[in-house]
Amino acid sequence: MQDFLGQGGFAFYVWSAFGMTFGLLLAEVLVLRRHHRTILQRVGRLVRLRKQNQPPGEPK
Amino acid sequence: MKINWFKYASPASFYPLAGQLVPKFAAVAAVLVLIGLYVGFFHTADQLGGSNPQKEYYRIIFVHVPTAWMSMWLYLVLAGWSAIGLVFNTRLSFMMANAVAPTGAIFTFLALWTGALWGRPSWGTYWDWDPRLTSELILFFLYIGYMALHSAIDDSRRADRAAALLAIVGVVMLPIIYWSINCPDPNNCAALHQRSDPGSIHASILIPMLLITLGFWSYSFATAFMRLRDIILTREADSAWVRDMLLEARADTGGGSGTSSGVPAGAGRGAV
Amino acid sequence: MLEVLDLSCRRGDRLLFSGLGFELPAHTLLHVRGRNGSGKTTLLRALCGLLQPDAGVIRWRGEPVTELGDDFNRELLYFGHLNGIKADLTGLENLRVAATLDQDPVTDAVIIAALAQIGLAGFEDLPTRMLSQGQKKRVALARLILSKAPLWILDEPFTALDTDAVALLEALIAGQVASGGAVVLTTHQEVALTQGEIRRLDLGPAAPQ
Amino acid sequence: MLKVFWCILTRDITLALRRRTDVLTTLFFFVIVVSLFPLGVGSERELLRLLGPGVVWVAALLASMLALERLFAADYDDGTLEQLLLAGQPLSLLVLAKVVAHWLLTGLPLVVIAPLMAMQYSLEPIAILVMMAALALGTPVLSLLGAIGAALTLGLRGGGILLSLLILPLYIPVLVYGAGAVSVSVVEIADTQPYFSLLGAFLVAALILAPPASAAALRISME
Repeated sequence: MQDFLGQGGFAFYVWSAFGMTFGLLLAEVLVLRRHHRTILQRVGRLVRLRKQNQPPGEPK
Repeated sequence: MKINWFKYASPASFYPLAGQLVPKFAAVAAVLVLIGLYVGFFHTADQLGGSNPQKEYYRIIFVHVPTAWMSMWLYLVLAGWSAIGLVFNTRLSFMMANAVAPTGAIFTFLALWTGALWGRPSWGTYWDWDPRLTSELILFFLYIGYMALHSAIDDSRRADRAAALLAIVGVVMLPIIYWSINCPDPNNCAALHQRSDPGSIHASILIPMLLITLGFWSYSFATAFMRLRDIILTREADSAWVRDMLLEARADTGGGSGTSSGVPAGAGRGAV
Repeated sequence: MLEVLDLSCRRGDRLLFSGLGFELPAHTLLHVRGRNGSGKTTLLRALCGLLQPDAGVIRWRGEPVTELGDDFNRELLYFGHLNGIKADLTGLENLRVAATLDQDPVTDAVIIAALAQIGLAGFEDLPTRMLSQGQKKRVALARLILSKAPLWILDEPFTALDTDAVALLEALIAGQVASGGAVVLTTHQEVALTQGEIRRLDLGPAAPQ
Repeated sequence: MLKVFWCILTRDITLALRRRTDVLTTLFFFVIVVSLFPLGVGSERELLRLLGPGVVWVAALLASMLALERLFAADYDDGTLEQLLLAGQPLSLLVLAKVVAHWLLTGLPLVVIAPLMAMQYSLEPIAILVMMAALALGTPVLSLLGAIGAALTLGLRGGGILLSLLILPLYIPVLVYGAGAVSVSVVEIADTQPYFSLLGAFLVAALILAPPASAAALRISME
């Protein structure tokens, strides 16, 4: 285990390369998920506002 | 077949389809990358090469090469969708190009980052004006330019088309730029070039590299579709199908006007 | 001459109008009306080909303008919100450039006569930046006198003009219609047209924002 | 056709000559940037001779960039650009006329003044000649490529900064071979020939491809 983490003395280079890569990719996914949620909320609010201003049944 | 294509070329029908595909691509990406990493770390030698051995740091190429490949492929994808959009005037193609760009920029940044970390132990410096790293840097500028131009224009139609044109100009210029960096002295071209011939790479190195590349492809599909859904949603906020979908989703979860979250849990996520 | 089928235009993500259709034969003036933001300028720019419509076809003499390209532009005179006049060039130079671009070279004497007709005799050698707003507009309107284009598309040509100039412009428009041309016009005032036919097109409401 | 080209060319030159400051600003920008460098890196003659070609070229790139922002902007503001689009003439021809005028007003002065700048870097006479020739071939390419960016960023807030972000990466090939020709001429003058062939090829390609691309960009930006 120690050997694996040490990577023959190149731990800094190896793990910061892999760490940055997968950290950034994971961060992108998380940011996108949060972004999607905010957009849904915002658009949803917009839609509901429009609906309130519009009597039901009338075409848009 | 033709009808099918046109059906999915409309944002309204692509939105739910993309929603179903995202988790699948994400899962495939995770599996492929994990297998690739496992093979790369536990089934490879600790040193590479004979006379001038590369020690454990060579493992950085398991992410460096795939990220560099992805950065170039995704720029081609970006330019391809841009061209399709300009020729056929389809809004979804522009949205697709737009959704790919940030992922491509991230891969380009990662290729630079991992390249620098590989360069330090092997060349003794984080940054050398190595042709391939330099090209990667230029590619990064091109991605940034595309995104900056797109976000600087308020009118979404103009933004789409202007950025698309820029992407195409970029893809035409890229080989010339790459070549001029590779061969700054036309009298003597071969000197700087580091040839890498796929046949000379040992299978134990190639397999994890390819696995991770495929995983990154799958990942790119997943993030591009996620971003695409957001773009579609903001741009089509006025349209009837978005309204119906959101109101329906709301009715399903039974949410009253009091809850702040508009996201239905669990099963509904595929559609919304 | 001009035929519009099922035209729809959007600005950004907002749909301005859709399913718009009309026909504009020779000897006709089309008066486009509508509130601010209803898409008048957008419609006019779409007719010129400056703006690609979202859907629909515009035909000129039976052929789609997208196929005619430059040939259509040569038959068209567009007068927009901006005068299209270079402030550092004189009236004469401005009109000379405009005439060359229309591939309709005219002698300086003709241009000077046109400028005189529009009430700018003696101003032809002054850079237009030294002229007043209304006078600049008059220089731009002198293009109408020189133009032989059968289709005029005029976006608010009457603004910033005094009564004399308004009367002159009305006469010019009437002349164009009488000579077998067609005119598309937006304006907030009633046009007194002596000959030919006036059609009206009302664009849908734009909510006051 | 030729008449229209000539008409736009003379119009733009007349306009620029009536507002001379714009032309002079570009020129002095170039002079100042080149003159500032020795103050920053030190005035050791050998070092300057080494840096000279690159510095002059980078300054030329920046100066051409600075001037490009105005290529279409004035016409856009007063509505003449609209009229050009509707002129019933091939738009790429009109764009080419504008770019040629622009180069005559901003690129050519750089070529003419380059020897003075090169002397500051104690370049040899032969290298100075090569530099002028390389600039004469390379700066038109910069104007042609830059026109695409200028058309794309037309009327945008912060258009100038954005323009440099979009276009400077595309200038790299010209920079590499333009500066390379000067450096190599110090060693062996016969070796400069392939550099000039490449710069010439870039110029021909840019003359053919850039005007239609700028025309398309203008149509997109004018919508």
